[in-house]
Amino acid sequence: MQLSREQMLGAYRQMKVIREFEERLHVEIQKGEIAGFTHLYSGQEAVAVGVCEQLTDGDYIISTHRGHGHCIAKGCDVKGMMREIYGSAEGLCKGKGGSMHIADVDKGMLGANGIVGAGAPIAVGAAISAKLDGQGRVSVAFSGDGACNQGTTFEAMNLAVVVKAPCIFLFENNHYSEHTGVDYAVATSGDIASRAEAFGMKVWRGNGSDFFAVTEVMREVLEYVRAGNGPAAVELDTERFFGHFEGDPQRYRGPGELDRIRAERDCLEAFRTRVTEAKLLEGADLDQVDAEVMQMIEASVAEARSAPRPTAADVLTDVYISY
Amino acid sequence: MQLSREQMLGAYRQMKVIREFEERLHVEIQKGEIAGFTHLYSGQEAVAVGVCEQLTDGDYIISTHRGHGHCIAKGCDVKGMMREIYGSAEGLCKGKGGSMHIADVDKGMLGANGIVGAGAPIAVGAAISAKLDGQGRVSVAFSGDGACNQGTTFEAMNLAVVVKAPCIFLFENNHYSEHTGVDYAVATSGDIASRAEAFGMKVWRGNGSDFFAVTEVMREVLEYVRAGNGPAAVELDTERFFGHFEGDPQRYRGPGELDRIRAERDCLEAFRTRVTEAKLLEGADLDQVDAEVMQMIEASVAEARSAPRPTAADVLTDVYISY
Amino acid sequence: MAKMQLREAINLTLHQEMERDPSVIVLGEDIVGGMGTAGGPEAIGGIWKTTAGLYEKFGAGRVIDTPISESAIIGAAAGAALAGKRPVAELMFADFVGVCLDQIWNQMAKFRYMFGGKSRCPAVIRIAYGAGRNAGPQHSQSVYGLMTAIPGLKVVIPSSPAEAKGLLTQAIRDDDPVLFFEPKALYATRGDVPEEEYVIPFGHARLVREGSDVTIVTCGQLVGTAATAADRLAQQGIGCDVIDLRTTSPLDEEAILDSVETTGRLVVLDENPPRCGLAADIAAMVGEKAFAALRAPVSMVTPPHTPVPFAVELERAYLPDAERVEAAVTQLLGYRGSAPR
Amino acid sequence: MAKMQLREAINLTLHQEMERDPSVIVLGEDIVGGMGTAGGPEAIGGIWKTTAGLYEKFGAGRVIDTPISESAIIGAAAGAALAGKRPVAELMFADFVGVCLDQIWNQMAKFRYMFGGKSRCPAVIRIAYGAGRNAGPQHSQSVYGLMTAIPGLKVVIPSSPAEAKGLLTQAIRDDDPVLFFEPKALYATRGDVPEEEYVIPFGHARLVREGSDVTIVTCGQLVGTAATAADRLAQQGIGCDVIDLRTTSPLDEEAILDSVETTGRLVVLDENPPRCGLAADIAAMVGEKAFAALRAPVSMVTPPHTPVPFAVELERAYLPDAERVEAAVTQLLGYRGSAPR
Ligand SMILES: Cc1ncc(C[n+]2csc(CCOP(=O)(O)OP(=O)(O)O)c2C)c(N)n1
Ligand SMILES: Cc1ncc(C[n+]2csc(CCOP(=O)(O)OP(=O)(O)O)c2C)c(N)n1
Ligand SMILES: [Mg+2]
Ligand SMILES: [Mg+2]
Repeated sequence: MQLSREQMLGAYRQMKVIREFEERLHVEIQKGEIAGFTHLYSGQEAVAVGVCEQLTDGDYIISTHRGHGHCIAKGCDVKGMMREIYGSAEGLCKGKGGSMHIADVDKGMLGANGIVGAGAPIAVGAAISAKLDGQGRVSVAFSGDGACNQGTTFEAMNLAVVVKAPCIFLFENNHYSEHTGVDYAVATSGDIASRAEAFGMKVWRGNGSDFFAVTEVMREVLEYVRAGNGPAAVELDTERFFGHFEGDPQRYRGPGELDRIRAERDCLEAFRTRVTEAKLLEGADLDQVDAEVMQMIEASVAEARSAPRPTAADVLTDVYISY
Repeated sequence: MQLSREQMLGAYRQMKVIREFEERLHVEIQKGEIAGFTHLYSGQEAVAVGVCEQLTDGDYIISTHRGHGHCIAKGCDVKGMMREIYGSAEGLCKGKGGSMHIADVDKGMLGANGIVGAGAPIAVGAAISAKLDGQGRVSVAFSGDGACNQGTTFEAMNLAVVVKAPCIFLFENNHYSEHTGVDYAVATSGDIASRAEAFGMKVWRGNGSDFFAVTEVMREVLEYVRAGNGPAAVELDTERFFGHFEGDPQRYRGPGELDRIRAERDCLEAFRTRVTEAKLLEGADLDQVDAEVMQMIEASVAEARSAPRPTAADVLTDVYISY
Repeated sequence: MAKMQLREAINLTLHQEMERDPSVIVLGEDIVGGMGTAGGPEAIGGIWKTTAGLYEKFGAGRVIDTPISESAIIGAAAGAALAGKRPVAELMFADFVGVCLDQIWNQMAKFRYMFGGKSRCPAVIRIAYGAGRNAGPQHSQSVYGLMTAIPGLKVVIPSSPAEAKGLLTQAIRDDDPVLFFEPKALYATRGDVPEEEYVIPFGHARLVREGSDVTIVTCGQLVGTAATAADRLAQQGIGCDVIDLRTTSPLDEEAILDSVETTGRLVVLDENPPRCGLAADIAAMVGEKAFAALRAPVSMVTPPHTPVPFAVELERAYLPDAERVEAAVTQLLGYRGSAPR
Repeated sequence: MAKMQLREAINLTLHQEMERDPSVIVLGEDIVGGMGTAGGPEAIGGIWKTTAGLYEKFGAGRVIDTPISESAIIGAAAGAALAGKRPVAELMFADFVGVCLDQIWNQMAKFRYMFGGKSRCPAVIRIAYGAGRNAGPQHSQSVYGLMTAIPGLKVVIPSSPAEAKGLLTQAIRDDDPVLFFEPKALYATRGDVPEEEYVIPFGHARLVREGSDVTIVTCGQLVGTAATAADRLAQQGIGCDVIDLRTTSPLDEEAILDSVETTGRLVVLDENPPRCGLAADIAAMVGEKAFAALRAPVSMVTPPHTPVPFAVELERAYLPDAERVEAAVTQLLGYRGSAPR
């Protein structure tokens, strides 16, 4: 798939925004600035961006507890997200949802989700709706390698095939669910795609640390699904650079593992090498994006810190009734 | 597998008991003698008996809403069952459970179950227990072709493989879940075993209308599972001779379908033909069993009709507390 | 006006709303029936026959027969609703809330609040509920109490064919998730039903009988029980207000409190087990907000705290009947506080 | 006696009971941690660290790390219990009851009754519950109210390390299914705990503070809130009985009623949303059984009927605090019935 210069710069920017958003959160959380449980997406950026760059606002995605990357890639307002994670009254969800519940339905982003496996059926519903509308729109259910063991995920795949819903089950295999290895928890020695295949779906596999590989896979998948062939599944191999949640001691990692994946499987580095070596973009182009992104993240943190806080009265809004 | 004369007569008797139990219930229900929803097992006898004849009281089974056959095959008291279905205070469950909840834990029968798909995880638990005991005992989860779409069934299969539980997922494919055809609801055009295989299990397929075929398959399966190889799955093709529940108009059947399956796929007839043609048993031997069974069913109905009824006070027993 | 069964009133409503609004879709197990069979799609419309004829009329895109997988069904309804449709999902028995609670409780019910008010989830879940058909412990539960406990859900329980039609119409047009509990023992009950479209707004209880001695609050299939009790009591000169809640959330507190201010005595008749159920909920609310008006303790008439038993005699003893309501009313009228308050 | 955290008290109990009885097994997600990883099985014992060290001591046959599939976990516990084991399953957050309710509600809870008393299901489900950690709408719920509504379950909520140990020991030895709610905000709270084995029987509430003016009934993490309020009120000369229920089912009605007979005033402090919750349950019970003793309406102090919001300020406003309890007590003492009863 031939990407224009603009498309490449745009994709890189999105990946960089996600990376810096997360790296910065990691720092702020350690400083005690942010409450609650936060799951960072650093390392997996090529998946979210490789998928979402080919979607429009009319397509749907549903995300997981590790949702920041998907939200950003699907076009949620980054500052609004940062305010949300800080719990501001002007956060994207008014501070009511927090990190695990960022949504923007107008952008087709049907929500991060704190319940592992809950997203897939919801994505099928959005796909059913899209199919009825008949405009070739699709719905993508992001799931982890852990989520693929939840009954809801299987039910959703079966239902999608039965009703030929334009739904894409996008499995991000980052090798861990919390502290547990995928080879243990996914009974087929960690092979997710074959299980999806057994539901009668066409499946794709790919390197989730390579933006161009994801892009190519998704081009095929989207062509297939938009054409009305029913659902499809994709398994992408990727890495998470931080712990399961912030505070995770990560004793389950092998020696040097974190250094190795940062060195060998960094999708931003891979992108830079690829495009500069192929002379598609200059290093300076990317440096400029980097600088702009850093500034934007800095600004969004500064702004989130001083954004209006919710008051007790806000607890009682957004309900249909108060008791 | 060479069966002794006694084993053959015993198996035939069990199948016949199930058949006549169900055929008689069909009549009694139409007369309005029996309350509630009843799902009859007629036609599938070779499965229940082919499986359970090779189990001991120390092995576990869990059943479904269509449980009478499994209960009888696993050794539940037939008269107690009839009393239960009639709602007697002296029924196997004191009239509290009824048709869908017959259980006898001492016989390893962990219950018929009104929730489709609920049995499989419970069977895995019993298998985990059996494994810990280390005596080669197994647990069998009977499921229908409809139940195989329920998330719990998938979760149970995955868990069983992960913990190498001696659990057998026994799928009775009778081609229908309620009014719906298996080709529609099981997205893989009705192929259940392949889905089980995708969880990393060894699977077997067989003709569930042929007692000897079931016996042979189960001999292999049990050898495999008792030897500590972990779980296995079996898909048996079978037929239900009545509607989903009593009262079902069965408009989903093709023309002449009921006559055809009664004529061509009657496991009792097949058994009779096979053993008499091979001169393993005489027709007269079987006739005698038939006569004894008819008498026993007659007696059990007569007894159930006049068995003691529960009183209002019985509502409040078998609880740990009354409010 | 036409005489029709409760199931027919529901069926008519579905037809009318699907006709009116192309965004209304229905989904559930066997709601068509016969899919993938030699007999072909059936006009029978599910085991309750409430969806009969919809598939023929509106086609497979809007009338979706699903595999047995309630979490996927309810989740799909949630997703379709977020995406702008008005899905009406059928849950065959209320007891099956157990296999899909997450999608109801943690998903649908919370979207609006946890997304900061920026989403709508206009999904309806139609649920056949209740005891009285000897369906045993896993097919006879009421469950509307558990659902009333969940913030973000609207909980509706019609008591007659005409009520079912107006309330279901409102449910489908409502922008919040609605759990619509259909008393399955009343599916074949007939009543007069206006054939034209109409809505019954939520949160407005209905006064079924009037009387100034005792207030009886109830809903669903027990409305008939309460009315019978009230009629018999009326013959003894005892007058009862019988209030059909229609919706347990939103709750028409005013209707209850107004009546109790007059009568000073309240019986709550509920089909849930007693602990943390609707009877306790209403008793507590009245005990708090009409304390001074109460001339006797609130009487809660409910089943015992057990599963629903199978046998005819057991289920009859389990489900509260008119006699128990009458006894409760009589007892309240005989109450003489033993100590000064 | 040793000072230990609540999580350590639970861990110690699990060690002791597994040592004592070989039929005790534990299962859940990440309760070992590190399975199938380069790092290998971890002694960390799950995200709450309550199961630390069990795998090393008792091995993979009795300490079973499971995939993310709560229905399978709870179902497996049910099955193992029917088969004679005493499984202790961990549900990481109470909110996840949504994905496995059927196995709790329609299976475990009903076996004994629907099998005619001929089976036992001695399973324990340990559940981390509660707000106060800014975990947001899907990771902060209390849920013990919904579970109390279910016949057949025992529902236990410890309020301190020592309570947790005695109650968990009883839960494991109990022959009925027990839902054991651990207040996750108190996991790191320290207290004196007897190191030897002991049981606290179910259905016996604990009097945490004594006073004759007002009764405060509560459980779990709110016991501390109630005690704080009582202590502050005591300084103003107002005496409160603070009752820690310990188990909401079975419920120690006697302890509550005895206290209310003396005080005539009741505050129920509960972490569930108000509708059909535990506060209403107890208010209704007292309104019925101690009607004549009540000198003021029962006051229910609960969160509002909303999901648990994320932001610090919102969650603080959501969860009842000592100030709200004090205000409720003061208001009850100031109550003057407006009309004669
Ligand atoms: C139903 C449910 N069970 C358990 C959890 C706790 N939990 C949160 S994330 C997680 C691991 C998910 O692993 P995976 O799907 O691989 O996603 P990843 O964290 O790797 O992105 C678990 C067990 C949950 N949130 N919901
Ligand atoms: C969770 C749940 N959903 C739906 C039902 C209603 N129901 C009862 S039996 C049945 C069909 C089951 O089909 P299958 O598993 O093939 O078993 P069969 O009836 O053919 O024996 C359905 C949908 C139920 N009892 N439980
Ligand atoms: Mg993962
Ligand atoms: Mg079937």
